[in-house]
Amino acid sequence: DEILVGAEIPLTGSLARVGAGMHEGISVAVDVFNKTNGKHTIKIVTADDESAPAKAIAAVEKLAGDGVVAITGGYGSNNIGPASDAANKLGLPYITSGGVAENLTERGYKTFFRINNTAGYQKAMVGLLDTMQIKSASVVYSTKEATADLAKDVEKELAAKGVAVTLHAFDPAITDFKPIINKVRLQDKPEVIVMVGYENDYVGILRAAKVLKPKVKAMVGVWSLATPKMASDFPDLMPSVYGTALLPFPAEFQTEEGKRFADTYMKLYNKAPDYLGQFGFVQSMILFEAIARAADAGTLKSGGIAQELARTDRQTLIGRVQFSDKGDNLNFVHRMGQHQDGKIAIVWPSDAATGKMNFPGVPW
Amino acid sequence: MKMSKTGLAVIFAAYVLVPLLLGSNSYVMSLIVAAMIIGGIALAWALLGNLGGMVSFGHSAFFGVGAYVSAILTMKAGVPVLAAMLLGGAGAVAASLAMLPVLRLKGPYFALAILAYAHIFKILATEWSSVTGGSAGLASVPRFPTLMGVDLSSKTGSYLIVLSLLLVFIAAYRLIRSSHYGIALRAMHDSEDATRVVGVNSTLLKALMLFVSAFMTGVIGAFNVHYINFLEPDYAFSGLWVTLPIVAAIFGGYRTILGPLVGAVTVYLVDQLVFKNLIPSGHQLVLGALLVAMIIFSPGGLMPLLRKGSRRKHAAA
Amino acid sequence: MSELIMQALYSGVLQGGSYALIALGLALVFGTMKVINLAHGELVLLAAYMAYTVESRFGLSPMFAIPVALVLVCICAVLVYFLISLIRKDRELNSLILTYGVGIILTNAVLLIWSADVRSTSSAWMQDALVFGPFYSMRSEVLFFVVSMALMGGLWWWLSKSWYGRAVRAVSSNRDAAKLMGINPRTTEIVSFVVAGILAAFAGVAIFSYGVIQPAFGHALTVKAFIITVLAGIGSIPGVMVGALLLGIAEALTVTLASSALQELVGMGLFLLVLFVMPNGLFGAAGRRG
Amino acid sequence: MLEIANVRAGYGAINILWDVSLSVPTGQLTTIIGPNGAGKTTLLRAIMGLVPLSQGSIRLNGEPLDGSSTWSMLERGVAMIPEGRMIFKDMSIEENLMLGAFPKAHRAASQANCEKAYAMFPRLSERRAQLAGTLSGGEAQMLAMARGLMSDPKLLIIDEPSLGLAPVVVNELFEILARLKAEGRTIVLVEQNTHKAVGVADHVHLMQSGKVVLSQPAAEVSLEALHELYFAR
Amino acid sequence: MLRLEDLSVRFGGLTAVNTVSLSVGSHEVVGLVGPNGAGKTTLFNAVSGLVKPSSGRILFDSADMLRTPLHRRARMGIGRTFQIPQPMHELTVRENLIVAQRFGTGAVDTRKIDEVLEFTALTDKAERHAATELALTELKALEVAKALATNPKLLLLDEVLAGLETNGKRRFMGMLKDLHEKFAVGILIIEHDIETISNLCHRVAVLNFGELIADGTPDKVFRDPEVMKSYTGASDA
Ligand SMILES: Nc1ncnc2c1ncn2[C@@H]1O[C@H](COP(=O)(O)OP(=O)(O)OP(=O)(O)O)[C@@H](O)[C@H]1O
Ligand SMILES: Nc1ncnc2c1ncn2[C@@H]1O[C@H](COP(=O)(O)OP(=O)(O)OP(=O)(O)O)[C@@H](O)[C@H]1O
Ligand SMILES: [Mg+2]
Ligand SMILES: [Mg+2]
Repeated sequence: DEILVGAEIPLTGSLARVGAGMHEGISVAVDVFNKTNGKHTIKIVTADDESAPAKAIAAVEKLAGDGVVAITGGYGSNNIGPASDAANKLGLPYITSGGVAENLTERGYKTFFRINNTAGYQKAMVGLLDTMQIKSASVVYSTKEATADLAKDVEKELAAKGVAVTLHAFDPAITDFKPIINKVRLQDKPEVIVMVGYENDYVGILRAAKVLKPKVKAMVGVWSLATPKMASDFPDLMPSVYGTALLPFPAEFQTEEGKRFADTYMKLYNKAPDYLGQFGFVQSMILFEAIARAADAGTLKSGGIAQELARTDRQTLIGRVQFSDKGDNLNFVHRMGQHQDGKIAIVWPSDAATGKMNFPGVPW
Repeated sequence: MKMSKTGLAVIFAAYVLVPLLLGSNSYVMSLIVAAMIIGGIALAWALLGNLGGMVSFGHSAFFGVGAYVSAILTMKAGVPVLAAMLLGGAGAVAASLAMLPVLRLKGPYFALAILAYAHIFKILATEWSSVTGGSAGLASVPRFPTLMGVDLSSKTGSYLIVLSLLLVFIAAYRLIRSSHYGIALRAMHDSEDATRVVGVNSTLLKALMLFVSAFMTGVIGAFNVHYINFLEPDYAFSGLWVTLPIVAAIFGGYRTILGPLVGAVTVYLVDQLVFKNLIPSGHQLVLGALLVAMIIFSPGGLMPLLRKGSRRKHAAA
Repeated sequence: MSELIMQALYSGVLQGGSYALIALGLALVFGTMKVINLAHGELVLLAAYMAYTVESRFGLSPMFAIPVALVLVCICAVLVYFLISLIRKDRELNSLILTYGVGIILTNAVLLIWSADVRSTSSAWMQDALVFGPFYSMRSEVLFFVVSMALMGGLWWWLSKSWYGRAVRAVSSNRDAAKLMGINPRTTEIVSFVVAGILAAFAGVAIFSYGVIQPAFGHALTVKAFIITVLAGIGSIPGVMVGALLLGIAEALTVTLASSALQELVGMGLFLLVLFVMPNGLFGAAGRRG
Repeated sequence: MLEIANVRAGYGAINILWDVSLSVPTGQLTTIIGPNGAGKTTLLRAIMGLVPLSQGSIRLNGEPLDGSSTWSMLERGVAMIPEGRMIFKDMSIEENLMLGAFPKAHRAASQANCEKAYAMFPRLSERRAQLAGTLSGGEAQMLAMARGLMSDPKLLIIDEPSLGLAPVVVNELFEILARLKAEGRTIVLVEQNTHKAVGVADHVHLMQSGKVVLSQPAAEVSLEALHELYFAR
Repeated sequence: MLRLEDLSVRFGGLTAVNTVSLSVGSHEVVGLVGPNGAGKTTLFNAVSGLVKPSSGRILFDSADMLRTPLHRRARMGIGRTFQIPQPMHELTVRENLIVAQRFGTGAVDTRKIDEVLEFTALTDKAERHAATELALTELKALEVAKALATNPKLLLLDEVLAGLETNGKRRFMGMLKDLHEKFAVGILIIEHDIETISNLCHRVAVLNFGELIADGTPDKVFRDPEVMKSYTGASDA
């Protein structure tokens, strides 16, 4: 039997790039699941939400109309919120890794599941800074929702540990970061610069820093930074830069599942997997397995998938996944990677490390 | 006001037949509601453009302010949703008070000055986080209530609300346009001095049109927030709330009253149902091409084109 | 503190130079035809992607993309003009919508061809620091600042001293009268679109060399350019220069003296302020009567 | 020099000129008079190519003009002096004048011609840098006149030049016209001031409702007969 | 009815109107003459509110008008025409008049509009679009029609007769006389043609370089050699 699953994904608009990344992971998950499961076959129906909330709702409703049993996908908390609202109304389970806003899980929906969260990124960043034993940091962050949340949380935690932190918010539209970095350089004089933004912001910040050369010991960022793409696109900017990373690069997988993931990814897209694909893969695998269990139990149409999802407890490529009763991943912890010689080494936590931390170390 | 038989039939169909036939398909209903939201803004935009002679690129300012005012009033002051929606419109009017100085400006200057306001409001909504929830926005904004046994928060209920709003807007627009104020407004377009020396208080008239347009857009913004139950600055002040309505209004014919609505429904539905399936990741390209073709081949929009077509058919028959 | 402010001023000036380059083409067409080419940002972006292609495909410096970009962007600009000239009535409004449509087409075409990834130069030479005493910048910023100034000066000289410049303004002032003076309005208008295309080509390569590009950036570029055009006052090239520098400096100073989150707010505020105090822009023509 | 044969022209669906024929001999001043709305301005605009012909032809020195563009007229030595509304309002007086010498062949002499124009209308020379849009009605009319002379045209087509001018300037204007004629230029003059126009003209044409109803050498024209025709509508 | 006291208007360094004192009664038709650029139109602009005087006072029915906005002046009864016609472009001729009447008087009277159309010989052009479908003289007639439609007490006419054929001019002058006599409309009219002025006006005021150099009956003024010199360039007319 073929079971339909919906993928509500931004394929156009501002989130098109990350959406495409997640979609690749979902497709890989389908391929892997259908090959390994044997009993059930999953078919994905994709709906573009155009990076817009109203369209996300419409996409979910369209998918429901097409007869999907659950939804995987979603990017941007502002799209995921309304979309998962709609899914909840329609009784469809919704699993995502695309939005870390707190309020998503505070709604207490029984149909909403998320495998990552701000706390996980925060733990990783603070953990890394702890290891470095720094006394002061400047946090440069975009005023967008996810980045601002994370930056403020990190600041609170660091301040509680006695680290002197200054915050610098910037509007997502700005391109020249020299005035900000110069302020950091001449006024804050921190040991570390923490960047919370997106790819284009990192390029701008790192360039400005490379020009102004503030006397810091490390440049630390979050998502979309310690990625193969950044390593290959901006080889001069990246050396020694830290960022959250699940995978070392070149990717090495120890587990059976990991290897299958990487092979399939290579086969389908002819490139090494990145974290977007990895999240998409993990969330989808968890969902597909829950669907299979529900189908076996005959509860596919009677809320069984959500119940099965809630029972998830499994080692995955991003670590152990278990959901709280609000649908948040209890164990989510990120790792920190560092660009080293065009490669990415995992340097935190120490038990997952694949390389030695190059500290102090900056791109210049 | 006179109402033609076809007009009444269309209204009847909209109120009765659409919910009966399509009400169960929530995807189609949500597309229709979304199209009507765009149509509502398009109507308000076209009113300002047609009567006031002012092209605005910043209607998202009114949309966003209306949404925020209504959301905050319901969430923090417990104002009932339907009342708050009207207050949202009033909030947009209040915001437009800040824009009165730009009324002196003309053409593109005006258009872009309004856009600047939209940007500023967005930044304010982001920074004033104690009230607006900052960039995280407001989640779980109250839904529409159940009135006389009708659950207004359902797809069909929301549809009925937005439909009624649009009908009221259309009636208001017609009233204004056919009044002497309507002619005076048209007169002002290229000839402000000439209009003023015969006794027309042009600044006041323009301001009034700005208020009416802002009010309509604000109410639609408020409707949308209670419909989506969610709000954040990027979304509330998104450029999409300007560009789509403009496309729709132009497509339908912005100098007519029904044009913007017809345009919105056509453009939105065709885009979502047809183009999106043809070119999943670049379907707006077709939209752009359509817009260009429309401007060149039928600058008056779809409505005149349809009318011409039907006349030809009549002639043939 | 003074070191901070000096650097902010310097950054602002360089940034202003780049803004000016983007705005100039828009201002030129606006000044000559009263048409705002809302696809101007996309033309700039197109040039930037040409630079990307030249760099990533052939491993050449982005500078080598300039000839290719010039040809391609000018062709596109002329096509836009051609479409605009097909408009039969109400050109001011309709051209706005038409070019908006062209912008949508170009943005999506770029998206389909180059995908949504963030791109920027990887040329070390372009990104390296150039330091004069307390002033820090990237080489590419200074390079294109100089280019921008040169283009601007040249254009200004050409428009104010040449017969063509007069013709351009005559056409926009009174088309029929211009014809009586022996001016072919179409030729003048095409020329201004071509020149705008040339400016866009340089601007695009510049942006790729010191900034980042993404398919959706075109619109933001157009809006910035328009703001500067309005600050300047229609048809004033020195105005574009001053407006752009003013904006760049105001933004940089906001970051330094207040909060970096307010940078955009200050830009918009400045824009509104100038509009209210001087509705014709900093360098616009004075009021006129019938 | 100019042959107009059976010309019909108008604006969109409205036809104004009905089979107008007249000829303009070289070196002479031809005046066209007629009541308001007779179509005089329309005829001049049709000659310049600003209004398309729906029938008939216009020949300049034997060559047909049909379809040739307005902007090539100046190069052929034909200049039109339109009413004062058609100045470039947002440009200075000096720039307005310079534009009168736009075709390449005339650029070299533009500076000198400019000075000549100022000498002709001292009022303008006082305000070279003033925006033309802020000129008084009469000043604008003078500017239009001066601009038309900038290219040393062989054939001058003038539409109601005395409109809005004070008597003293009107007198000067007709002196200028006489001088231009003496220089050997061909002139087509449309004027409401019948008395003065007939005074300088060699040939007079009377237009009514889009038709030429009378064509006579100026010497034979009796003003009284003319006025009678005028009123017999 | 209208009184100007020491009115001056300056544009930068140029004094276009220089301490002019002048009055127009409701029983009067006053001509305003002077060479080109003397400041006549500027004086109209000041009275109707389009330019701000640099000094002096404007009294209308004894009320100080300096702070009165443009549109209110029109409603108080000041109607004007533009030397370079400024129709309301997007409207038809009739709509032009409807707007003028509705906002100038507060009500619309179709009969009155038809009358005005008839008066200004625009009846068969009533449905034409003002901006693109009228000849210059028709535009001038429309200027007058618009002003009349506002039921003015004072008419400011800026060269409305220029460019009119002789009989058109005569008809128009008859009309102005009617207007003045039947409805007690005061008229201030700018005109270059001495004959017309002598024929029509009770009084003539002469401006030269912004200054009022003469004010009196046409007979007297047009015999003043200084006036005639500035005006016709000859010492006798
Ligand atoms: N752009 C236009 N569109 C339509 N009709 C027009 C246009 N311009 C002029 N007309 C009409 O054409 C007729 C002739 O106008 P034209 O300007 O040629 O007259 P004229 O002889 O120059 O009169 P005048 O002495 O008033 O200048 C008029 O009835 C006028 O209404
Ligand atoms: N905005 C302005 N800026 C500068 N100068 C101006 C402005 N408006 C008018 N002027 C000048 O003021 C003078 C008076 O102009 P005005 O229009 O009042 O003259 P006028 O008496 O009506 O002349 P005409 O009989 O030619 O219409 C003119 O020399 C004109 O150039
Ligand atoms: Mg004429
Ligand atoms: Mg005047």
